Amino acid sequence: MKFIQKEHGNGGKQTYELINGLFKPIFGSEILKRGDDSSIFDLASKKIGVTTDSFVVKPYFFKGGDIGKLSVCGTVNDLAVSGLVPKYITASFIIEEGFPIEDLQKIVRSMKEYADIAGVEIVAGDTKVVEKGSCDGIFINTTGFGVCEKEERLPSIEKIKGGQIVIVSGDIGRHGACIYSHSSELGVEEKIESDCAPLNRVINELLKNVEICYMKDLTRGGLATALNEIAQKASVDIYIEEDKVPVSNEVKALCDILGLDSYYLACEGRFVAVINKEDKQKTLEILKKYNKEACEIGWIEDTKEKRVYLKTSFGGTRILDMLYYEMLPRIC
Amino acid sequence: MKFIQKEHGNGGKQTYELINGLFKPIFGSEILKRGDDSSIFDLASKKIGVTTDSFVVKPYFFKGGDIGKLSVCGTVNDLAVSGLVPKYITASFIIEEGFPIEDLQKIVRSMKEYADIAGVEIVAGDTKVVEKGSCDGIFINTTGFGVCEKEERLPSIEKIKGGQIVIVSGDIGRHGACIYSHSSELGVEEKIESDCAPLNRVINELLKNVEICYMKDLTRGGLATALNEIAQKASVDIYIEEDKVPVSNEVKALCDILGLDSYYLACEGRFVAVINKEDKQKTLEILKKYNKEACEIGWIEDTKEKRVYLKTSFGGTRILDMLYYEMLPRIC
Amino acid sequence: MQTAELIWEIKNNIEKIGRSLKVIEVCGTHTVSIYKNGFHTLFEGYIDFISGPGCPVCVTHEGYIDRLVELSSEWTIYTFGDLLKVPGSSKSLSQARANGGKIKVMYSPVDAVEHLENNEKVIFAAVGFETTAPAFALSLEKVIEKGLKNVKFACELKTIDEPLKSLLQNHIRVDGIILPGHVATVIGVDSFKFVEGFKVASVISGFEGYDILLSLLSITQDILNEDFTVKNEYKRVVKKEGNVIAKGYIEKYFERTSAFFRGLGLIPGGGLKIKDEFREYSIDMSYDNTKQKDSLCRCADVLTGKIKPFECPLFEKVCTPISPKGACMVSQEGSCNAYFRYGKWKGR
Amino acid sequence: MQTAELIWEIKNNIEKIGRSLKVIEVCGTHTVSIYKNGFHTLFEGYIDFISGPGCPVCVTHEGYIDRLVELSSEWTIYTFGDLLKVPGSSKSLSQARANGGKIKVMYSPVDAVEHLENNEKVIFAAVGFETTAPAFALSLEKVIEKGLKNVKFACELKTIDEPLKSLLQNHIRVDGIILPGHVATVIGVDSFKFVEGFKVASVISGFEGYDILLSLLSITQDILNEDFTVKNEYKRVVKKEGNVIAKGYIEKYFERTSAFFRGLGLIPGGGLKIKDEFREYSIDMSYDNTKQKDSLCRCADVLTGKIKPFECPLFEKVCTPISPKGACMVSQEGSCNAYFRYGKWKGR
Amino acid sequence: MCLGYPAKVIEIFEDKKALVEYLGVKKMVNIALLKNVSIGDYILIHSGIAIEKIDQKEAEEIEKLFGEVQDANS
Amino acid sequence: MCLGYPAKVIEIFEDKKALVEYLGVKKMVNIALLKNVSIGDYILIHSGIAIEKIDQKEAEEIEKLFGEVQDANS
Ligand code: SF4
Ligand code: SF4
Ligand SMILES: [Mg+2]
Ligand SMILES: [Mg+2]
Ligand SMILES: [Mg+2]
Ligand SMILES: [Mg+2]
Ligand SMILES: [Mg+2]
Ligand SMILES: [Mg+2]
Ligand SMILES: [Mg+2]
Ligand SMILES: [Mg+2]
Ligand SMILES: [Mg+2]
Ligand SMILES: [Mg+2]
Repeated sequence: MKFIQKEHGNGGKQTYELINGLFKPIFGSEILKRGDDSSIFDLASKKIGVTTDSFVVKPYFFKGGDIGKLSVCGTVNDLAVSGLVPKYITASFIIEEGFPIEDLQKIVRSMKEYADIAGVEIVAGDTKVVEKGSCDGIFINTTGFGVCEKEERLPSIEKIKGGQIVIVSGDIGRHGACIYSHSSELGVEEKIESDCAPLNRVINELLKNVEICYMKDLTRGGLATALNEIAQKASVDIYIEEDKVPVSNEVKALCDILGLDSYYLACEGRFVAVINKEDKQKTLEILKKYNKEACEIGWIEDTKEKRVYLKTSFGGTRILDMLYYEMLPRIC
Repeated sequence: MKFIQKEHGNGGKQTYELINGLFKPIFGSEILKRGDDSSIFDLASKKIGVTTDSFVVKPYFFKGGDIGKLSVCGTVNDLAVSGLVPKYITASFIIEEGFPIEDLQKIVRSMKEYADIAGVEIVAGDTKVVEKGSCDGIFINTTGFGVCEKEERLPSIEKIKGGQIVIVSGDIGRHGACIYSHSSELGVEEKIESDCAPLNRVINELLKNVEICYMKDLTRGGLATALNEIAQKASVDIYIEEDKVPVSNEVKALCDILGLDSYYLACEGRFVAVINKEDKQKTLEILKKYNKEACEIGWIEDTKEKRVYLKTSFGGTRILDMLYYEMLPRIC
Repeated sequence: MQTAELIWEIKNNIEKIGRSLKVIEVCGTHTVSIYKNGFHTLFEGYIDFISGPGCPVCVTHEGYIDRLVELSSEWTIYTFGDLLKVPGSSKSLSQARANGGKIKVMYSPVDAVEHLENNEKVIFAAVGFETTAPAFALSLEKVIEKGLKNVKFACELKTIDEPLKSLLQNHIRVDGIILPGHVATVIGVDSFKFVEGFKVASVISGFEGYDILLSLLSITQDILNEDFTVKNEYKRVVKKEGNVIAKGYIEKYFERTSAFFRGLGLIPGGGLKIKDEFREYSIDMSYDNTKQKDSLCRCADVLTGKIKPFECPLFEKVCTPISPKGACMVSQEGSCNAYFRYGKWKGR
Repeated sequence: MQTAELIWEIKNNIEKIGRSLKVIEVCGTHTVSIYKNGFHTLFEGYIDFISGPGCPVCVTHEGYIDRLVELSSEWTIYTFGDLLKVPGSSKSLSQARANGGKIKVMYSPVDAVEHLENNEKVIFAAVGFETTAPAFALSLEKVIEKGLKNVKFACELKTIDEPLKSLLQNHIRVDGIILPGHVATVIGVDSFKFVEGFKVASVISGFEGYDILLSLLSITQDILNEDFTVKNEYKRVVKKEGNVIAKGYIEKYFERTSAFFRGLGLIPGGGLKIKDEFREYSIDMSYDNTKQKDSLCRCADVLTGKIKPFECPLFEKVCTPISPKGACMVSQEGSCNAYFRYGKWKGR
Repeated sequence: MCLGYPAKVIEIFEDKKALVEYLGVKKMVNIALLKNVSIGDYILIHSGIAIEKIDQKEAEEIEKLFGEVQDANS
Repeated sequence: MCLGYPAKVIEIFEDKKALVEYLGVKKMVNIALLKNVSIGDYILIHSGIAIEKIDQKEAEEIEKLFGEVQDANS
């Protein structure tokens, strides 16, 4: 078995060999292959969107994906929920010496696979190697660019107002639960499958058919945190009905076992959308083609407390706040 | 003293507070402040260039800069040597829990300072916190976008041919030597100052006044590695005259003490340019306004061995190859 | 029966009683269940919920944390996640870890022992009530079996009866008590008989929403009937005599000691310590439990039902889950914390 | 004097001698100086440079590396950077570190001791010739003074005289020898008197380009004059008797032993070992030095001047600094490595 | 702190361990505090340790009342 | 391996240490192997340890010959 060594990151001969022998053949982008200090290309429009994320998930292979797939989906999804068509991605690696090259290959292939599925091209990259103990296996940064096809279609926080409804694109908490289920000390037999997936297709179909007032992908902090961010930015209140929020049995089980709350568990292939009431049927029709669990979960009120409230199964109402606590394992 | 804790990276309330309380006020970008999943803006041209780099330098404060300044300059320089005008930058942080918030503030301020100097706006960001021992203090990824002002001015590897001359923009090896000088076991009293600096101004002035056939900034792997990459890609040979290569006494001293070779030491504010003979005077005139050590160091030959040769002080000729060895401390 | 009917019946009973009721629970898991299910809003005007000193994290003295922080530079501290955020006089365990202290979060003290290596220097932060005590007893047994010489227990286990007596005797007047179902699982219904002497409606309860509702129904009926015998709503799990094996484990390894409870002070017989014959597995945790940081925190009043969290002047303004000024805000099961996070419907 | 004149004079002398000369150096720092300055191209057709077994890394047996790799799971190995890349039979120290072995690069074995803590388990990989031996002697002295009980030395120090004798007696016929200036600084000019018996022009040389040129001039003049006394070009540093204090340190802590040299085999008196009275500071490094990996590597022939690196069939094709097949390619001071990196002018 | 969940015993192992299932999630737990545990029993787990068997008759009564289930897979 | 560099003694400390300067870079070295070291002396350093004093008369002769300098700051 071959391992990453410090020389793979010193900028010299072995870095060159790693880039030309591993990254470029897998990524296969013509732009990337030029290997210049910057990658130059023509955009389809002058209005672009950019997003960046670093991925530090542990374990880096998990049920339903790996850090490579995650790093592509995460960035693609940030672009997609902003109403953009994801086009280009950069990939920057920080690797611990001793990392198995075979694993790196798997991760890089997985990035390529999901880049293809999402229709994005990997156009620039970087690799740093740090000594043993200076990072935890592998960290990946991806930065993505999307173009705006129709400006008036762009979701925007200003479009949110009272009376609109809140939709979730599928059952929540799978990715977070997946990562917990991998914790060896916990000893869960069959791991829970992550929901990690690119969302650009379903979103693209939505954008073409209904007016999406606002969207947000559910990542760290889960549904509760995403909704709170929306309430804050839009200066509205959001009401969620506990009974309507789709949560799988497995995720529920893990929450009970660990004393966690599924509203705060990360997803990596789910989003919430705020839409006008009249678009509900059409929206759900489209969403359900991709995920049967998609459903309406609540509504917007103009009361401007900037709070999220949860209507409980028993008819009570309580605050659903942002995440305050450490969710222990690393999830993205 | 306050420290980064895991909650600063969980996507919840404290992440939100860190972003809104520390990053956004310092970076001050209107685009960034919107805090959407993607940052959307209008570009000046449809031809753009992109580059990405992760920075893992240790120590993260060094004489002449810090990891923040470095992360901005490194990306600005990659854009600049490609002939682009740097416009936007994304910043993604991986921080070890326990990292002093005061240090983070200094680093972020330094990013802002050099972003302003280079005229770039920080438009998107991300923060991950990993547990103690899972990364070494702080890693920063920056991804930069530049626009192309005049396409015919873009330097390109295809423009390189025999008879052209090679120019270096200043004395070499300062950044690498600086990082070595910080090694506590080595016990060097006064640290060597890094050459870390944004190069976009000098390059912009050059591009407007002379034809730059090709440029490359000198980073990891130093002058030797950059020249070898050029020789490889352009299928030419490059001849360098040892006596002409500017190296400061301090850098020479450190090389002698540690048995290193200054040709392989990293720079973070130097570049090589390939120009036509007739542009030499004008080029050096401009370069010397920014750095008196700028000078001609060699020439291109069409012999197509793809090698770099060094004419030694004693009249011998030898190969100047890429870096094969580990340069121990982390430098970028 | 529908839950709606059940709620109607409880409210109806309270209307018959003719005044709003004060109901206390002494288990953090009950606190969370009540707030998460929104019962605090559902029974507004009918029931005033008080969270007593039943969260082991909330009642822990900061001296215990300080000592663990100190030890964490040399020993690896195994702790439940609950304890991570509790501030000591200078640092929490979480902050100690951020500064290089060796802290590990465990899910189970028994599983944790199985993964230990021979020479590891480990301290188990043993906190909890009788529900958790058998787990640490089993853990200690395994340590002895494996012959691990460098594993110690920082024992701060608590008992439920003595603090509850002290609470009812000296601090509080309530109409009903929701008794801790999982403590009762171990110690049995009979161990709560002493509550009857206080002439208060009491019921051992499970933790699901319907468990709480059934318990509230039982309390209201008992008040109407002036029936002060201890009821057991959690019959599917809790037995008259409890879990005899589990109790045996506790008796084998632990003995009663006096223990500090935030809000109640030092309570004789309120804690468990490792028996002398096993003292080589116990680490000295002695701290001065008479000294406490001066603070405007009114935790003690909250824990004894004298004020509601929002009546504390620090609540929400300077005291939040991120910078808690008192133990009731630290623990996710603390009453100030639950009140802060799950809050009241429309404003507070 | 201009260097150009000097070069002209050397070439002129060689023309007078009437044939090209074979000149050997036995110090890796000389090897690098010759190639870096391009003297191999400058004197092409005049001087054939041979790099003898004077790089301590090149001559080290893979068994020594294997043993260090093995030890690195429990001990922290302090090593000069030079040794990191040398392949053992399965791993180099660098690979061991990548897989979790505790390896630390040091600049100075004396400074390193000053930073050690009381209970650290450290092994110093003591390699080098007499130049470096006093540094390890000082280091050992400090370890004893500080009372560090967990610090050991893996002593593989070498001497220069015995291998040089063996080389001249059994392996090689050369016209001139550039003698190692820094070894001579410690052991003195007189220690090289034995070379005179081999009737070969010899000169103790410094390491700057002009030092090498002056030494080559001395060699060519001596050949012309048939003068085989040892010359000292490095007078500004090297004394007749060497550094008496440094020699004293070597004698105090080390004694001669037989040692393995790649290319020369086992040489009686070719190494230094820690004296018995200090054996508690020595770690057992015994390995089978009769066994060596089967390999097409012709290092031994290169080190003894029988072939040039490019005459080895593996050179540049399968053997490169990144995947070295022999010790001469591993070390930055090895002759195959120098030839690979600094090469010949226009093709090889 | 006193969190618990009910789970069904799937398999019993040596050393007082059992594999249990709860809402489709399977996990090893310690059963040293219980006697006569059989496959199919429901047990209550706290911090990885079974602290009591669950009386199925009682549980079913609750189930009848609220239509709630102890275990979605039963 | 046998790398060395010449440096000028700037300051002498207890415990056989000296601060030296070489081409503007200052560094502490060990001088336990030398006797009678004075400020202003030039010494040869190998792996952090001074292994010999440098004879300035000889060094200057070389300097005269090649115009090279031992220390740019001298
Ligand atoms: S709100 Fe904070 S300060 Fe006030 S009683 Fe609760 S914990 Fe103490
Ligand atoms: S080129 Fe490689 S294989 Fe050939 S002699 Fe040199 S080190 Fe050995
Ligand atoms: Mg570059
Ligand atoms: Mg993003
Ligand atoms: Mg994201
Ligand atoms: Mg790069
Ligand atoms: Mg997002
Ligand atoms: Mg780049
Ligand atoms: Mg770069
Ligand atoms: Mg992000
Ligand atoms: Mg439950
Ligand atoms: Mg020198």
